[in-house]
Amino acid sequence: MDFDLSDDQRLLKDSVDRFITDQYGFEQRKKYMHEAGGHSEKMWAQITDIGLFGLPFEETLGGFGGGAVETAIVMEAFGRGLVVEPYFATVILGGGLLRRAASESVLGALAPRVAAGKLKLAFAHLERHSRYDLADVTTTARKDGTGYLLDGAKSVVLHGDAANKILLTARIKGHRRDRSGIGLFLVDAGTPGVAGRGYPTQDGLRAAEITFTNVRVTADALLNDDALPLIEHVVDEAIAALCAEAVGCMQAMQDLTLDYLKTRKQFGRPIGSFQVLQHRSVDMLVALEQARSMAMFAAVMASEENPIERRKAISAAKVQIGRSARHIGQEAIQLHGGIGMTDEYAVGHYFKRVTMIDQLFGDADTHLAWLAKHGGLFGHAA
Amino acid sequence: MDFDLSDDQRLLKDSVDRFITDQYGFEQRKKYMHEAGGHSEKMWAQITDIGLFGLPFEETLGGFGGGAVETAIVMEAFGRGLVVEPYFATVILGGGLLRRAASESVLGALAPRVAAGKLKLAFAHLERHSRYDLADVTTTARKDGTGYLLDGAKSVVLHGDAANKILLTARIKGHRRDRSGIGLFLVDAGTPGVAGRGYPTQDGLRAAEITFTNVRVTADALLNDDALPLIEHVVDEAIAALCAEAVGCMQAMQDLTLDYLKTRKQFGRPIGSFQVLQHRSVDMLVALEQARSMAMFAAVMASEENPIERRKAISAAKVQIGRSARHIGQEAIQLHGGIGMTDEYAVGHYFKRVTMIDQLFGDADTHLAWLAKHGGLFGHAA
Amino acid sequence: MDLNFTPEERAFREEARTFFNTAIPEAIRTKVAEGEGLTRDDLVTSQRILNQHGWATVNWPKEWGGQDWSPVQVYLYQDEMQQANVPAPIPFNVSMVGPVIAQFGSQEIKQRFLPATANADIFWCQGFSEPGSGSDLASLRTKAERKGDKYIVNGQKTWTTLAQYANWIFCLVRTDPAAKSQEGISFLLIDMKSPGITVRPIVTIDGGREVNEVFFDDVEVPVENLVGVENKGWDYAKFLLGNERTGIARVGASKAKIARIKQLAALEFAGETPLIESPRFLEKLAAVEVELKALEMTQLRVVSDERKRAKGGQNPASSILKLKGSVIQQQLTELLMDVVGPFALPYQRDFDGKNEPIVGPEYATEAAPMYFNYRKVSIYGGSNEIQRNIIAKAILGL
Amino acid sequence: MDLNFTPEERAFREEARTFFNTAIPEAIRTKVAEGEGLTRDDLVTSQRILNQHGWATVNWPKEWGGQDWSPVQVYLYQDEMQQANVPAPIPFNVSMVGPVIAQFGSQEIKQRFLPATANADIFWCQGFSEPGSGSDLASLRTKAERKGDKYIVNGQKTWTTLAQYANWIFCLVRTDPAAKSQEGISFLLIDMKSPGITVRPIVTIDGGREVNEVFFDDVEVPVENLVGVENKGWDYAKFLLGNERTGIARVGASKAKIARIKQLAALEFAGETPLIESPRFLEKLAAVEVELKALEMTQLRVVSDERKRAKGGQNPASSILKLKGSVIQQQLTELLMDVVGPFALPYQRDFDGKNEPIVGPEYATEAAPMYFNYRKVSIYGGSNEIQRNIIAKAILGL
Repeated sequence: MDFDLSDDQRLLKDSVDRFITDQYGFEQRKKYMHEAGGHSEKMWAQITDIGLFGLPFEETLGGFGGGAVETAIVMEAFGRGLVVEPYFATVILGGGLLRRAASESVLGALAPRVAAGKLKLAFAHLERHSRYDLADVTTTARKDGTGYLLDGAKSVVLHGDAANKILLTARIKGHRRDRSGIGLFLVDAGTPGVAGRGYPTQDGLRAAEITFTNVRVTADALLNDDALPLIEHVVDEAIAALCAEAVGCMQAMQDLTLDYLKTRKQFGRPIGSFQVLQHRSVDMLVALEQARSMAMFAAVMASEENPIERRKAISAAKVQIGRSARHIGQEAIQLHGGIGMTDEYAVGHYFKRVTMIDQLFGDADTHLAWLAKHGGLFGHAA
Repeated sequence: MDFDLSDDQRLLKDSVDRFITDQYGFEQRKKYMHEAGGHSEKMWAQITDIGLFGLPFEETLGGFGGGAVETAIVMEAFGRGLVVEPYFATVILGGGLLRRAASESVLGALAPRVAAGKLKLAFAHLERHSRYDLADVTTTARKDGTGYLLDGAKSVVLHGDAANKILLTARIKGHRRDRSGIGLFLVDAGTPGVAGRGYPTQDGLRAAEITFTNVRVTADALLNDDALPLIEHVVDEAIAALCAEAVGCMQAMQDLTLDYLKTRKQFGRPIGSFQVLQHRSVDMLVALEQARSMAMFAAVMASEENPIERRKAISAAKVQIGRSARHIGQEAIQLHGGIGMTDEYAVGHYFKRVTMIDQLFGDADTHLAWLAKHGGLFGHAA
Repeated sequence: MDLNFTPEERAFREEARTFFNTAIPEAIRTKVAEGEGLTRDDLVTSQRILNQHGWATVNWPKEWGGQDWSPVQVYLYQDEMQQANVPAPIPFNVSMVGPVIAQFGSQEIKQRFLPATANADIFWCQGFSEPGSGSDLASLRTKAERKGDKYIVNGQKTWTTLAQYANWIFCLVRTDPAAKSQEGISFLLIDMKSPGITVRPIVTIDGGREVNEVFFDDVEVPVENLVGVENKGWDYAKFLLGNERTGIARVGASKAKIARIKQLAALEFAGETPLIESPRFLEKLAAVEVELKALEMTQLRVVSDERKRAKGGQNPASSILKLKGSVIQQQLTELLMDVVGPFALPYQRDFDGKNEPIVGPEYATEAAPMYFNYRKVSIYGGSNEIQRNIIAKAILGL
Repeated sequence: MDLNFTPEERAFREEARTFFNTAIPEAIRTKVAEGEGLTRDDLVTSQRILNQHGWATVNWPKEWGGQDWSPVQVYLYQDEMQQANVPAPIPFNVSMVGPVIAQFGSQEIKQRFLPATANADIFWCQGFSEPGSGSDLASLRTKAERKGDKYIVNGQKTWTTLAQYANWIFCLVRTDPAAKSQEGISFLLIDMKSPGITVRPIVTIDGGREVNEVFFDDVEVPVENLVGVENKGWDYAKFLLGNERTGIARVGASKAKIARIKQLAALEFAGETPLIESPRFLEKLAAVEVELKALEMTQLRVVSDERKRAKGGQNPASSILKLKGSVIQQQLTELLMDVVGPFALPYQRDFDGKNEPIVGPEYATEAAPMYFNYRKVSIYGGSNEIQRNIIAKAILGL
């Protein structure tokens, strides 16, 4: 057992950390957010230059074959920077789906373009009523000659307005909430009948409503005709990535809060000298370290092939992250007092991001219920 | 609306409070506990003298016709004194059941004896598997000529070893957990086939295992042949009484803790000057006042005839009391440090009593679940 | 002890309920229910209706338009107002500056300001907090130098709620720089149109624009705008802050939120069952309901006790109203987040595509902003940490 | 980063598991699982078996019977020991006085005490706390006056765990009354059979007799029983307290408790379904499991980091082990209370009718005493408040 990073991982970490420190200060980020499309093409290019878009792909595809640990390294740093570029949507979701679902030829054609920063992806799965149930798909894919006709509406598609290509779930057969019969399709954003409408999200990122009206696609648009298991695996990997990002946010909130407690004076002394605020900072530290531990656990377990064992670990991590993040976020605001409530100060933006992470792919309560229903983490005694 | 006590209530409160202050200090209580039967016959006599045993009965029966508010006044004071005499078992449970179930003649014969302190009662309902389900009765009552034959085993009968007469539930018809067909019987403790075994409980009180083996009783031993509704009402009243008792215990823990914080010195100053302990004391106060409010609510609602509305209020109170008591109890011990862990100091005994109150007639979780299942406290909006 | 309301009290409750639900425009009440921000017009309209009915300034002396109500009536009035989602009368007018003027002002200043304040012809804001003063109010530095019949005011106020709506501001200013921190402070009324005043909005994390910075640059204020006696402003401020407690538990408002959460949870599905049937969700909600019921009882205890207590004597229970009330309000915003799930994400406030259709269910729109915004209730108006300091000292004697 | 154990580590875990589950008598392990108190014989028996195997004093220097294990091995050893419900080697012997003697004692004192300490021929107790000193250890007042080749010891110790089993006590005593609080303290070994020593049990709220007061009345102690240098005892105490952290998270023990709770919850019914199928109960349990898993990972991070850190340098994560570990242990005792329901009430410990049949299910017997007793884990050994003070200063720099 070894928690040390390998030399390659350390190199990766150093370069991502340096990028965030140099290019992604809070004031810089504000500018990027307000550029067209809600992110900076210059930053996109820099992320490409570091090679991060190739992370999940093999070297032959222009990538460097990274796994969940490498993803966690990147995402934790991105959490610290509150990065607004659609990296998560393109690489973690989109790249992950391609890697697991696309044929060799499709992957061979697309992965190098993703790795080169030339292709943005989005994953359209949520529908009005599906909430956190990935099997709740009413978008239909009807056979149409050799191809398919797609009809349906997808909601809150992360960075859906930036994507060149959209991966979407559509039901080939069965009923709403059936686990089988869900197809994963890859569609050009410009295909006739595809209409998107983008908007900002609470955390300063973007999402889109995307409707599919009689969208005619060829047979090769269908990457997998029974895609739920692979989608669940990719979503588990994505949750692990979000956990790492949330840890980056929490660390930043903890750092900002400690700085503030040490410098802000009231009643003639630094407020960090008040014992109550000291103890509450310690409880924040406990929450942070517990979250960091579970994010590591999630990273390691994201590649587990047994879906129940994997999901148990991922759910447990999402629970811990959700709870720690809520505690740290609320306390960070509270301990800052009024200034923490302001948009021009950084801490609230981290708070908003971790809050939204909790609402993605199942909140802490939802995952706790699932975990409980499946017997918890520690096996029954003999 | 008026939270003030009436003159009679104030008189009652003054005399009970004086009794506790004069006769029921912590060291005095230790002596009473170690007398034969686990309580003091002298205190029993004094409680009789104040007239408390007649509380629920009409004046014609030797009582003074008190209701739930009067009961709460007595029980809160008894909580402060950690009274060990079987008052709750005899008057609140036993008296309550008699009042609601006994015929006029039985009540006329027995109530004056209870009021005069000459008759101790106990309520035997719990069985090995029944947990908090009052309908889970497997003790049987089989018709035997004009009378009945009782068979079964009752567990953790509060003060069952002190009782002269036992009220018990036995199934006349139907199956385990059926709500109908449960009879309430009144049996002399000395009846052949009744065997009791007493023991101390964690909180310094007493309970007993009581078995009924072919116990032959006459028809008039059956007070009610479909008794669950009235039993539930009496249990709701009993819960309200326990809530008041718990408030007395919590107030005592709060007082002891504040005293300790003000007098105990460490690092050269009273520990109550440490801000962390101040804030935690405030949170104890909040928990205490919230509990006190809900104990009042329970007292008022205990006489509500609509069983669902009544039970909602009682459940809500039990939840609040359970949570407040756990918080206050744990914090009282923690803030005392080592001394709080010792048997010779009072605070732990209050902690133990409130802990046991939570385990009686449904713990906080159980009541919360019931309340949630029945739609909560505040009605749906139109 | 009788915890039932008297027939008169019940009749009053009915009257209040009917009035609030009929006289105040539904559009305004819907905004409150949904957590949408109110315009200046909304606030003024609502207050004028209340004022016409004599119900805007019930806590004022009777001669200035107050009601001689029992504490229970005041409670019922607030509870029904909050449950009906009626905006509270502008607190700066009614709970803050009005009572101070009525108590400490000259007859002339009363006549000049109280009727206009009651009718929201003046919209007040509060100039107390300063950058760096935070919870330590007495360290304020905005100064007013007497020059002839004018004060010259220089300095900066912050966290000034709704300054963008206000045409007047009541300020604590330092009039004697030599005095110790709490002395030498005066209570001054300043016309917001005076030259030298600049208002700069502070955007909060929810995207809202409730609070502002207010800058004073050689602002001339006539000396007759001084309330009471020079250098006695700290006493008036303490009086004002003491009044602020009324209705602070916001039990009625939380009841309205619970009703709304139950309504909405019936519309959302978790798997195949409506969220409102999920035991987990219901138990979380019920746990808050229990605390709210307890708080309501606590508030009633305080209310019932008010008649008997001498001014200044405080029921220990009253101290918990703000502490617990703020936590409950915040928990309810968390439950609303649970209800809306992933539809918490879209940011739909003031953004360019305002006329576009809403994303997801309309009721999800304000869930996240409200959750973010409500973090303030444990910070503003004396943070919960300061509350605990005060209670530890004043109530527990630590 | 590779969070899998190596094949060697896995083999070691297997070896440990097998050893603990076969070599240590089941009767002893059952007592631990059920929370029943252990007799002196139980503790000595168990430790001698470990010592024969070379596994009693793994943290000691190799020449005195220690193992040169990696931090991961030490972790696995502790985890398996706790999961198998094997009593930890007597901590006063193995974690406390042993390492101090090995580090600071003369060769003569090492030979005299270490082998007997390892084999539990000596059963040590700790004389640190005094009435009034509590968390402020440096204020201790027990004094040892040098007279010829003896110290004359007078004073009182308290919270002395298992003094009733001990035949020796290691004490902090004041040897220089003129020195400032932390100086002038020495580390002295005292035979409990010495005349003038009185042990008085302190009964705890669970009815247990784990702790004691120890009185010293003109107790003569040979000067050769001094460890190290006179007046340097505070340094040795700090060294000792620094060692105490090992295994303090008690992750393995909590795993064993969870397994037991799941077993028992399958036997109890809430209504018609076993408690183990109640979503509410399961979610409460799962929430603790998540925290425990996180704590286990945190502990592994600390363990993995130990190799690289210089002595004294501390991973911030290590500081939370006791804080979080104690809370989890306490929460699990609460869950056991939930399981046993009303059968928590009977008090069945040491009472007269010991031979009577148990009331209710046997596993309910210790539920309440354990819940009460475990309140200590956030108090003893440096209360959680003191822990937070230390972390705020040392780790957060506040």
